[in-house]
Amino acid sequence: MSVYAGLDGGSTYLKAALIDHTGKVLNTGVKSTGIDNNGAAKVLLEQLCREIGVSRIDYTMATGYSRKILEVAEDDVSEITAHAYGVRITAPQGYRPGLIVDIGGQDSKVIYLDDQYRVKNFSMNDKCAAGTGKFMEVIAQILETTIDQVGPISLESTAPCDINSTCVVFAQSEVISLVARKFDRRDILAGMHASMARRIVKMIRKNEMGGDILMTGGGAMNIGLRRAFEDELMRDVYVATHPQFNGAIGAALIASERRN
Amino acid sequence: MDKLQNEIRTILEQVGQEHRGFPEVNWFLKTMEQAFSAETLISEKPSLIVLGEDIPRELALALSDHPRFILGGSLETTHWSDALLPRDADPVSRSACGWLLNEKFNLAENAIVIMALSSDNRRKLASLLRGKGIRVAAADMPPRHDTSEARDAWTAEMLRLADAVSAHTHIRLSAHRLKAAIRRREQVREAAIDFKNITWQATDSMSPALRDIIMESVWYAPDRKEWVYNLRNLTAQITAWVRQYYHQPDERPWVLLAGSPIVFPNEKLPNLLEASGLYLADRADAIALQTDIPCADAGHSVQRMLRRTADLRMRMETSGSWISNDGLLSAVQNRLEHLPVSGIIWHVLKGQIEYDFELPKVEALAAEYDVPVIRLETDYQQQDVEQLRIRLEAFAEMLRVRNQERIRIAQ
Amino acid sequence: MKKNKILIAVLIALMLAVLAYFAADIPFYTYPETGVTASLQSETDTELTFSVAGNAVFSLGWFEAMMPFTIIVGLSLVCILLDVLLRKRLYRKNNVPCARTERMKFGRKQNLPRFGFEMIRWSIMILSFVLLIWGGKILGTALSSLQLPILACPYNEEQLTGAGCFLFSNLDMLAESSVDEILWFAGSFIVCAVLFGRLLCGFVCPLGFVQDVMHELRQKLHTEGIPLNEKLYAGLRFAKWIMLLIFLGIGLIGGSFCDFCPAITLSPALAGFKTSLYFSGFMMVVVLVSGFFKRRCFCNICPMGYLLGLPHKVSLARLKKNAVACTECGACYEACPMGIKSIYTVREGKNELSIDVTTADCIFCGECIRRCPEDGALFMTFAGKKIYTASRMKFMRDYTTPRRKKAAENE
Amino acid sequence: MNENMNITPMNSAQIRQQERFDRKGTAVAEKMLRQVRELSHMPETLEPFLKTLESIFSRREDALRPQGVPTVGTYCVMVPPELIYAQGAMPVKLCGGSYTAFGIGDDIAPRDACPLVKAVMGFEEIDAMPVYQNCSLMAVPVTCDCKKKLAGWLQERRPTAVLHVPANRDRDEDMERFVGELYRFSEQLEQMTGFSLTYGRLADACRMTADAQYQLSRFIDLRRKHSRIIRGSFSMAVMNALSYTWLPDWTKQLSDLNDELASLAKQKKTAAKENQPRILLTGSPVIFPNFKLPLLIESMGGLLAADETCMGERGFYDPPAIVDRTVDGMLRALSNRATRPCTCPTFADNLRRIYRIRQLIKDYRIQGVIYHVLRGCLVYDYEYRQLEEEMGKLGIPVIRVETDYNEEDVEQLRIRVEAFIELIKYGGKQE
Repeated sequence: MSVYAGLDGGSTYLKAALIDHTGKVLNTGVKSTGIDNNGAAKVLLEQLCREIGVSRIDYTMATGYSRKILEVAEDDVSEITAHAYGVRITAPQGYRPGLIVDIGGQDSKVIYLDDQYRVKNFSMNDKCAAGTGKFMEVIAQILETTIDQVGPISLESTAPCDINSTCVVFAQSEVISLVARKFDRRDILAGMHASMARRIVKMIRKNEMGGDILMTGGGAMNIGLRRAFEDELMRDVYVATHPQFNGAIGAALIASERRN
Repeated sequence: MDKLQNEIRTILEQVGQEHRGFPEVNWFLKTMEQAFSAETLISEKPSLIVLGEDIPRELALALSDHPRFILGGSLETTHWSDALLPRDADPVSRSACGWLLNEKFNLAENAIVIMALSSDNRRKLASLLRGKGIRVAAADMPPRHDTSEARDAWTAEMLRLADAVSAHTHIRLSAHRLKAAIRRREQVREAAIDFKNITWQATDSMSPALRDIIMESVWYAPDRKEWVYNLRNLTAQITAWVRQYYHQPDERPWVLLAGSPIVFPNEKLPNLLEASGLYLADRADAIALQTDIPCADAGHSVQRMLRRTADLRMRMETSGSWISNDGLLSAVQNRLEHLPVSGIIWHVLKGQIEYDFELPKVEALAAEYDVPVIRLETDYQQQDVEQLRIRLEAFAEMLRVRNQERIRIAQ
Repeated sequence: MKKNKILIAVLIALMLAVLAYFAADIPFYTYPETGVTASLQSETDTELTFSVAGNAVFSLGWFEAMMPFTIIVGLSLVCILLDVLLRKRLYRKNNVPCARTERMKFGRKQNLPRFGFEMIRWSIMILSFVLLIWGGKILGTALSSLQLPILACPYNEEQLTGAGCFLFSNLDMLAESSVDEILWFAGSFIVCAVLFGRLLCGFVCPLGFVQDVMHELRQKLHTEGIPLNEKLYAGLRFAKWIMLLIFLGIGLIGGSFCDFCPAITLSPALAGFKTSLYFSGFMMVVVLVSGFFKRRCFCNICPMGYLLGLPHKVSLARLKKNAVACTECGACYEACPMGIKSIYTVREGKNELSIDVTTADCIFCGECIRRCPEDGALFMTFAGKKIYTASRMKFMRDYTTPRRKKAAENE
Repeated sequence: MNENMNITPMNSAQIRQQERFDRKGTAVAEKMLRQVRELSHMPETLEPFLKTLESIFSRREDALRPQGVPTVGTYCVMVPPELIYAQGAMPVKLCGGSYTAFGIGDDIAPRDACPLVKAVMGFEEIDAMPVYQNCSLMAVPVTCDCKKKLAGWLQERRPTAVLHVPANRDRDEDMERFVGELYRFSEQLEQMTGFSLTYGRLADACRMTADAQYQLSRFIDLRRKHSRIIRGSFSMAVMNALSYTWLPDWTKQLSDLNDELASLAKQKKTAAKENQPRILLTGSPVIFPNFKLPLLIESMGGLLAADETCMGERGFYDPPAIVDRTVDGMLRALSNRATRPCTCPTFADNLRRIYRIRQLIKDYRIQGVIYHVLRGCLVYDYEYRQLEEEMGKLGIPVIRVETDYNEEDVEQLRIRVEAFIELIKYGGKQE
């Protein structure tokens, strides 16, 4: 059995995935990115191999912000391509390829796929971090909760607030002023999700959208955001099986193709 | 001053290497270096400064033998004007303001500055410069380009500029001078078109960034005649080189860089394109497309020649100053039809909102040709290089896959 | 371009000079030399004749004397009519949209004139018109050695005062006059000019009055005038210099300005003096027609007015402006019959709140103040006293519907 | 979610937008009106103006006017209402101030476009405002980059008249060029209404606006003489109502208001206390329902004594000085009024704005200037520095407030405005 590795060097975390030649995901792991990206990558890969008892990796592919400096990897590929590949493995049953919405730590991307999972086009958010995972994290902090709890809490809301600021810093103060005005935490969170979803939906050009929508990235694990997204689009939104690792899995898949 | 010199030298050195040893290239690099060298900037006291590309070059050349063109573009000069301009002012205006108002050199000491009031930034810049004691003559740019009234108005405004400049320099705008300037620009245009064609034939002869710098050097060349002569030589050299050697087919996807103008020395985007493995086939922006705009036929009266110039320019002009920027759209369409362009990069300089408004139209046009468009918003700062790089690399990958797919289908 | 302009200007000047010189050979309407024929001054070498029959107003003789003036008025009306018709035709050719001129419906209420500067000015003008023409008949010619510096024709022997224009245009004659006469002339001229300056043009001059009447006539008919702008005034200024040259110089080379002067057609005829008219008849037609289409057109080229304006720096009447209150709306400039642009562009002066904007051209007609919508932005002083100040409420009342006026004044 | 699956995304988005607008657009307008009404010392005769705003924004009715009169949407102060009234139509100022419309326009317009243009595009996009939808013609003077592109955008959807506003005005030709624009505009109006431009009609229309301006002059005069007679927010409401009111009605309403104010002045009643700092608001327009800033100033203890914004007094302040009583002369006067005294920063040289503000400071005894910059409104931002310098010379404090139609930065603004008012009250020099 040959093992292929994909490394996704994101802004906040380094993600890695191991797959075999059939495309089965063997193991995944995450490690926070320190200063030494390279060292972290090496440690992480070794740890993953150890966990499933694999001795060697046939080919390693890197993607993400720090892909150029990951010396462990033989080659690198951009996240867009990696995500498009990753979906082949992580997409749930019944997903017709159309659109991937990736909500990462510092950026969010929208990738249009044709029916062969090839990239038709893509768009990314502007420089600022509104509509990204970071945004969510900041708000969660203000509301004294954690990022995993944000989703479930928001679902309890009955009358979501309006949050409009497009910028993290402004949104932060907006949320603070909402808190000061004694708004319910649940409503604020629901409002935040709606605002994020709006922001991302703006990036989607609906006429280019063929099949279904798949969410990947850390943001996909947030059920509240997903609901808001569905609300905004009036469509069902699928979530990838390993949303966080989609890029890494994609990279690994490319690695296996490269090898063959 | 040192920083500015560094900025320019770095670009020239970096880009200057990217060719296959054509000796003629050095002349152009030297011209550029000369135009921006510390000595020139400090000692040169031009009598006419032309701000921006909206004023027809033939008019400027007819009004003065050695006009100085300021197109903006340098990062360092934008810093110099920070205290004068609001936060959201666009980098081109910032830079232009920096060129004219700083403590290091005073280009405008003896000069009259002419400019077209083609955008909000330009309008307010004109009044700002006047407030600082610089002589400014500004032409009002009509927002429509398709009515004869607008063309009459633009002709009248050009005459107004001519009057203002004549009063300052005591050089009268005669039909004779204008005719000579028109003829010279026509030569420049022909040489430039030939040169561009040959670089398309041999994409590996030199980097697109270098090609565009060579083309841009015409703004700064002290003598256009010499420029034409040298460019013809260079074209001949490349032609000979093309015949002599075997060329591997270039696999790089061709892209079109359109939207806000790229101005020397801000070669951030062309360099990034190069690094991401894309071939910058052509630039479709207000400065690069000057070569597309034909010159008026030499007529007998100044009035008539200017009217004709207004006619031609307003049909083709590509600055964002019109209500609808048809000129730019048709230029893009022209490139899509005649060049194997597989992607369009829509460049929006922060603050040049007019190009942002045009994006949907360009997207619609590109969709007809099944060419993807990516919008890049940036300024002259270097901070966002990494973000841009990610986008461009992904774009390049996508184009490559698409091209392969196309070839596969074709087979 | 400019060379041609100078050439044309010189040609026009020469032509006018020749015309003035031979004016006596271009008869407009001549009377047979019956009765007592007298020359005004024994030394005059030109033959100017008039019958001295001091006809009573509305007598048969008077009507006979009025004949040429009637012809002038008739000709003027024909010219005006032709002009209006032709202009519409021309406009259509140029494809410039032309608005329809329509008489106001009857019964529409007009705002009644209110007591104020405007009314005083008109009263004085009418009064002086009467006095200057029939004044001698009523009050005797005791003041006849007083030489008022206006174009009030000396051929009307029954004027209340003399007119300085004759001696000015016949400087050679002045040199030969007696010391007494010279003193009277110089004294009265200088005193009037220094104290009143062009205030006399706006308040006293009968030729000015006639032009104002023509203007009011056009206002009543709602007929379009000619657009007033810098170009027109530049042309008029040029004409003024030529007129001045002719005025001062023609006597020295042996012509007579009176054959050329339009004023001769007016007051002698109205007073009942049969005066033969030469070229001045045509001039008067021009004055009336141009005065119809452009208010006080002749005043812009009047040589006498120019001389009167020379001591404007010291004369008693002053026009002042509060630069802070001024919104630079240009209403004053639009209203000004003399095309004084500086009145609205001037912003800086010793005392911002009261900048002296009196110029050599100003005739103190007060139109600028009347049309100024800002409280106290413009005001006129006489001998240091404010006599007329701009007020917004007064301004607005000029335009509102009459019935509302009463309600408003109730408060 | 699933039952909505069969709706196509485009339609559902539109429907949702509409719903959102229905829900929120009116709510914001109502809230603003409530806040205006809650301010103390409201004159009784102000009610008709508020009613107008209520009918337009909250009940979403078309502008009230005689039967069969079409409306012309105008976008800047340069469009002369006289001309539109003369040719048998009614002008409505469509510069948008609605936050909800801004949110919708946000999706269409580029990110950095100014909120005003976004709001207009938003209104245009959804079919909910009769004032916008029923316009037979749009008149867009090109005053800034955003308006320029907006003109192009509108042109593709509606009959639009584009007016070229000259950026220079040092020569007479510049002003005369605008006369040509007005003639062309008048032709378009004629095609629409069938009424040609004649002297009688134009003179009537001029008289009609002169009546209104006469009342406005009275109003201004009253405010100048008794600087605490009425709150600035009310005055803003009066001027905003003008945008949607048939002019003679507005004249009548304002006349009533003036009468009430005059009698109040006689009784020496005031709307504010003696020590309330008198503040001038200038910069980008304040358009209903975006009354955030005026309300904030007045609720924080300041007195908005005057404003220099184009939806405020300035929009209707300059009267045309008709010198030549002919059609051409009147158009010239209108063009002259639209270009020369205009303090819009679209003109390259605009020193007169500073003079104007200085005059206002003198007239109303202003103690502080608040400079309102709508995010993305570059031209006003450019002029701030010069104004700051000039005000520094006069010793008048200035504060620059950058905001958009978003309600949620109220708290931040509140801190700034409050501090500014306190600065004048306690720190600044007392009169």
